[in-house]
Amino acid sequence: MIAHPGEPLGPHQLWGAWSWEPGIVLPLGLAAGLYAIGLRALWRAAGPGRGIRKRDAAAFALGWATLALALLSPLHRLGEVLFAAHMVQHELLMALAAPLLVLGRPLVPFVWAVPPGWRRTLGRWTGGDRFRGVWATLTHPVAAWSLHAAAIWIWHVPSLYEATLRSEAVHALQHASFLGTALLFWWSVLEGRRHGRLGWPGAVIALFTTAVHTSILGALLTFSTRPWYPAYGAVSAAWGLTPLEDQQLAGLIMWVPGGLAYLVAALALLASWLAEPEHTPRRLPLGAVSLVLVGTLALAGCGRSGALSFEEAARLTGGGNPARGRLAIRQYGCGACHTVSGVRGADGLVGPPLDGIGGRSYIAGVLTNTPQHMIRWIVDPHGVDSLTAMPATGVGEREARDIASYLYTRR
Amino acid sequence: MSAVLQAVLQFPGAHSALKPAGPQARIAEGLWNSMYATAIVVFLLVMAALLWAAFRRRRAEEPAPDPARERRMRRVVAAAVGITTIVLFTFLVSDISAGRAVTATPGKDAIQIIVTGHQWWWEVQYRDSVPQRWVTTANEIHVPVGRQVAVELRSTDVIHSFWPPNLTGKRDLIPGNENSLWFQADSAGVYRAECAEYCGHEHAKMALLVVAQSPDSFARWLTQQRDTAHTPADSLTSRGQEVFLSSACAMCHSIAGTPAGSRVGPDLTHLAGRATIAAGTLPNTRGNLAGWIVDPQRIKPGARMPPNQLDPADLRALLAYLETLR
Amino acid sequence: MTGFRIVANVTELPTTTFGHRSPMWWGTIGFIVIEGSTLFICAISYFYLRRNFLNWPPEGVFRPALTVATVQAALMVLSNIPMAMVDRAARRLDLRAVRVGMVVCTLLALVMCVLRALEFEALNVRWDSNAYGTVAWAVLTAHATLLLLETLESLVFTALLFSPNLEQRDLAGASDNALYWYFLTLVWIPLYAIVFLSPYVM
Amino acid sequence: MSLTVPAVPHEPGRAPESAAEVVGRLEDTWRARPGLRGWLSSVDHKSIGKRYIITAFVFFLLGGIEAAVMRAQLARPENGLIGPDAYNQIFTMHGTTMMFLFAVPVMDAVGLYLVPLMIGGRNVAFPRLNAYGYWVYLFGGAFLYVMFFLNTGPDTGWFSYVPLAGPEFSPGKRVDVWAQTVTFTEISALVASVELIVTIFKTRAPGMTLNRMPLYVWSMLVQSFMVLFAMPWVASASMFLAMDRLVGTHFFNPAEGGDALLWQHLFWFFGHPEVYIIFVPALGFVSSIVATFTRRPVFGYPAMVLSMVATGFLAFGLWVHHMFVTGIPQLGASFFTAASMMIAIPSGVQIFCWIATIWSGRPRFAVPFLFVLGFVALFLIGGFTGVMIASVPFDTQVHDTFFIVAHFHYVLIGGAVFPLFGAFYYWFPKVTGRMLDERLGRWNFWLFFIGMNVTFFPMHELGLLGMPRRVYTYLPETGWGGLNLLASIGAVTIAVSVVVFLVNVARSLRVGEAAGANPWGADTLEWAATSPPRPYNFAFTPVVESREPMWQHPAELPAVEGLRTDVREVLVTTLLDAEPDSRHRHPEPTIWPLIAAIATAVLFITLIFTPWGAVIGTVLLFLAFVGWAWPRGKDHQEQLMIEAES
Repeated sequence: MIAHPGEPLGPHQLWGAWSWEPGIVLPLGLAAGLYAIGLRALWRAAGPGRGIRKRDAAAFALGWATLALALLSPLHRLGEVLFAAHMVQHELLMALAAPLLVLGRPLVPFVWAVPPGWRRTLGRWTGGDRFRGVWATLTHPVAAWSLHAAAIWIWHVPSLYEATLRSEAVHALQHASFLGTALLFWWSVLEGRRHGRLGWPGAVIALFTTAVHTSILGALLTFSTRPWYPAYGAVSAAWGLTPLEDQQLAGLIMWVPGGLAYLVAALALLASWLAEPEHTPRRLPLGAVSLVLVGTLALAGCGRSGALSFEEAARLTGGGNPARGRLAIRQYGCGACHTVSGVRGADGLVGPPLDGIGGRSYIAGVLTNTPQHMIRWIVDPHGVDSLTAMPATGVGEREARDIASYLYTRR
Repeated sequence: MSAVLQAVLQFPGAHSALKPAGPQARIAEGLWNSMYATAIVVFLLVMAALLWAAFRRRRAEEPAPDPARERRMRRVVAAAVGITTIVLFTFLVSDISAGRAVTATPGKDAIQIIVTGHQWWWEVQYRDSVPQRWVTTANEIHVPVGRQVAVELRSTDVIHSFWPPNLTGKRDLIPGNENSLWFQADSAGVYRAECAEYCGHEHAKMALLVVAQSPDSFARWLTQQRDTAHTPADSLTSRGQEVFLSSACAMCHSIAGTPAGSRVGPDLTHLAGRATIAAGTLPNTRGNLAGWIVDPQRIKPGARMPPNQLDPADLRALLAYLETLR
Repeated sequence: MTGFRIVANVTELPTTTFGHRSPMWWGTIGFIVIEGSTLFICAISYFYLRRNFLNWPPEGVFRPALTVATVQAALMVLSNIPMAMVDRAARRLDLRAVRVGMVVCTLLALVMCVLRALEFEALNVRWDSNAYGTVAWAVLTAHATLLLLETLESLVFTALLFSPNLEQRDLAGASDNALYWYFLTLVWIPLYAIVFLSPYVM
Repeated sequence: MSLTVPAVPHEPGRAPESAAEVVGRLEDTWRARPGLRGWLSSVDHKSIGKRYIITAFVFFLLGGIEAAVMRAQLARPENGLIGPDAYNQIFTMHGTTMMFLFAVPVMDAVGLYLVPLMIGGRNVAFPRLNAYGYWVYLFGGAFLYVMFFLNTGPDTGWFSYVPLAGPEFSPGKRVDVWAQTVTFTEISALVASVELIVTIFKTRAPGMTLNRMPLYVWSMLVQSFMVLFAMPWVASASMFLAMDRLVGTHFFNPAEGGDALLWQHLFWFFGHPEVYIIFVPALGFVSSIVATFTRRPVFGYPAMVLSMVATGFLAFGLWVHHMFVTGIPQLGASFFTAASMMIAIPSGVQIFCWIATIWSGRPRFAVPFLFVLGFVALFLIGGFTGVMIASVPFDTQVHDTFFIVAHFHYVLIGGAVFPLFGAFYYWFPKVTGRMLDERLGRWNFWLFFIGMNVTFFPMHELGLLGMPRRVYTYLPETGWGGLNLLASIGAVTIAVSVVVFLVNVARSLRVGEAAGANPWGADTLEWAATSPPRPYNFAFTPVVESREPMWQHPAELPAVEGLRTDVREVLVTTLLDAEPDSRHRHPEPTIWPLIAAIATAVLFITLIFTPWGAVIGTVLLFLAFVGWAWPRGKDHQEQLMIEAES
């Protein structure tokens, strides 16, 4: 990324000031390409809108466009001369592009974009303990929150911030750490809740506290009586702002629109959670009580509407035991590749997420979705589709029945 | 000065945000009028809806949770929220345009005044490139009509707030933070400004007069204020000056042209020219002045000025002297 | 009058739970939020008051000395290892290991208290010299108060572990104590950076 | 209480317990201790809640008397009833009392009483902490009033702006008293918020998922989170102020690089959410009352929850609009205005949802419902003026004038006290077992409603006519006399209405009609308990299958059995779905919270006079908490378990 070639940008040059840095353009293009290829492969295999929903893809497209806008458009060059513009760029990266990209669930298409052989290697590698340990640590809600907060606050230390204006490499590092920690943060907030780490109350609180501390940093900038980054002072006058006004505007952008982005996200999370229908009185999941009796963890989300109750699932699969199925999913390591709610550690992104599988029309893009097909697929995937990446894991018929019955209870 | 006095004595309206006499106050009043009218309309609509909802006649058997009706209600509520948002947005737009007009920076030829808040009076200073031409007065600002006045606001003790409602909104005087505002009087008159931020005991009695006059009379006033006090011309007033300089008065007050130079209390060089004493509390008459000198704590309990047990003759002389300070 | 129709029995539910299953854990989180906010406010005030000075620290004031504070910060981070062991031991109801671990941690806490006293000296400024000194002392004192309270709490809790009245559910307290310890020691790292390191970069 | 126990035992092989037996054993186990010591040792959320409510109401009356004195002084110009010294103390006491000793505590108090009942629990999550919170609050309030009667009442306003409140301009102990009182009440409010959050998260009845929680419980959850994040700011600020005054630090001293505006930022970062901390629980009252008296669930449950959460969120972004005249950056004005106006949207959502509920329900115009109708009218007015003062050019005119006094009394009295009175009438039967009189209630309502408007509506105009706040007198020539007299007459009307309320309460306690468990036919769980509830609330923990459990099962609630009855035990459930998760021991009554509160009081009060107070108080506090935490080892079952393990 070449941050500062030649003369400072003047107002008349603004619209021509696109930055076509290869260091930015190539990764951006690669990400878009991989996503598109992977999405095509995935949808061809699983059916359009399966695995990755259409709105997930739309979110990714929007997030990608925001990223491109922030990094390629004249905004980037403007950020070199105006702190406020730089702040807009950072807010676009952290509060808009990052959540949209996470909503796009890019890892799934990325994996699907590579050839099946690689995919298996990749699956083995990402399924390994070390990778999973690092990933779990980084996306732990407290860790992700702290990393993001640290990135935001530390980069605003005057000497560090001014270093970004002098050195391209430091500037690139700053953007990378903003975007990277933002992705972790939003992942822990938006995706983490599906994996039982952070329920929506935790997610709402993480968003609230982030809104507060970024607002306060914004307020500190707004109310300061002297510019923190004198390096901006030389040129901001050409844009009709004193250095102090420039800084106040930057602070306000971080404070008000930035803070509102977190508010909107929190409300949206809460709304989607509250929208779960409450029309029919639901019975207390006494199955859960009996499970608690044998000392297992409570089943989050059990009995939510849209999914089958344990009894119904058992009947449908001809006697499968969902509770045993849940244990089997863990034992056989299904979670290394698939995401299954209620199973600890089942947050793999290699294969499609299995929640709500009861509502899908096809299994593996090949079989119609019946319990018998599901069991057959679990026992012998290569017998169904010789090209599939899903390995035969040695699951027996009875266990497959249990697993299927558990999956049908997942919303 | 009797005109001023008269104006002060009839001051209903000399201290009202609803009788604007300057551009900023006019903008604020315009905002108020439009917001007030909107608020009344919305209030009546919502109350009508509430009362109708509560008291409408109901059929004997209405189905309680009817899904179709709930859907209709959802649409109505959403529409009402939408209208609320639009009204708020309109407010915001009008507020922003008003805000721009109000906060525009004063022009280069604006008169510069420094107002310093003290517990509980106002010090006013007109500066000049030549320090000898500086004018210091208290509790009274004179300004020419139709010209911008830029006021620098300072405080040496606690937070005060300068607020002439007919001319402009208020702004705090904060120790350690410099503030400023500007205003312009469009018509001649006397306007009152109260201290609007609670500043201790006598916060209630800390007012200031803004006297807007024609440019000519303002220029005359300013010239006159630059003079030092006249030397007493007769024995009574020179006795008065002696009393002033030898009693506690001189320890806090200054009178230009005499050895009294303390800045603790208001500058008295042109005391007799002011319309009020004790920061807008009393009209500046002989009786009030005498009462104030002898027992300020009865008039303004807690004020920094101590009571003065003066011999009646001395008091008379002092009053006579002070009345010469025009 | 409403009657009851029994639909389930909870006799077999456990009486000792750890982590987010235990109300006490949530209570600890609540107090962490409160105390974390207080520390955050001190840090904010530090930055806010910075604006009133040209130089930071102001002229005539030495920068803080780093040795003791750095040792302290390292000790705080490292102390999480024995504390995590206590946490795990409590969860597997290993009373012996909890006792040993808590004794070690309490001793560490006492050492930290001593180091904290030296840290005040290392600031090289008095609280009543100027606003810089005031706010640096404020950050340090706020954290020191929590450190002192946690030390006392660890002392009491360790003593309790040797009490004949100990009940199984009291072991959950070790886990809550560990949670608070993680907070207290890890939050010191940014505060250390602010009070001791930032005068070198701001 | 009638109990239906299944004929066939739920668990084969275990003898069925007769309901009467269970109740008998619960009565034994949960019985309150006798005598004064028993009273001082209580950890029952209901007895502590009642004490809390009564104490807060006493402070409401004291604050009201102060208001009456101020109105008497301002009734005519240059009135000589009281001088500036007394007036300044009284207006400071009025503000401090109403905000710190009445409004926040009373909302917490009602919550601490009702929330466990509403969620089908037996007590709050930390009963001893609850007792401690109450005692600290009582001591803080009592300390303030003792000092006030010793002529050492604070006199720098409930906001205590520096430098006026600093060591230089307020020597003596008056401001120290204020700062320590604030610290006391912060502690009790923070304790209550942790208490309520954990109670709501972990002790809900099985099946009461978060989206089946009554709206009132939601409101208390939001309020508690707001307290948790807002109160540390004022606690820190008051601590900074105390340090500036007692040990010569320079937080707010401009001469040494301190900053007077720092105080305002810290104070209003708390002070703005504070308003919503008072107002959000009132929204919960209104929702409860509206549902019961229109005989249908509140329309738009998700929208109601979202708007409460949004209000809670936004309240933290608006503090600057209290500082519009301090010379904020001009660039910021439109940002702040936009953010401030935005909070009107969630309020609008709620009002429209209530109107929709009323429209589609079958309203009964009992007194609680009247207070709700009055609330809507008054709150609308307060809301409108709130939107107006979000506009910077207009706010610079009315800031710190009687216009603002009018605005926030409409918001606080209309928005919070009216719902609170509605709540008194609504839940009084539950708390005491007796109904309040409807006829007196109507008098109470109409006198309050009329008095409120006569008092505060003219103040809008007074502000526009230039009358600043916090003035002890004004000159006759200002022309403010007439409107002030009118306002004072209104104040008398309000006082009469409060007397009517007191008469009503006194009369009902003696001869009121017996209420029964569910006199209003309401939908939430507290109405399943007897009136007044027994110390254990419910003989069996109810199971919830919908948002309106009492409407779903009016005769017979599903419930779980199996909690121990020989010791105090409560059921803990999971956070989101409220599935039964564990059984927890409930502490026995104990005197230690009171002792710890006394130690806390010694710490804060002696600190005013000597820095050694910190040492003495900390030692005492330490001893008190050791006594509190030390296990008494009563439960052999539990001890056997640990012996088996080790």
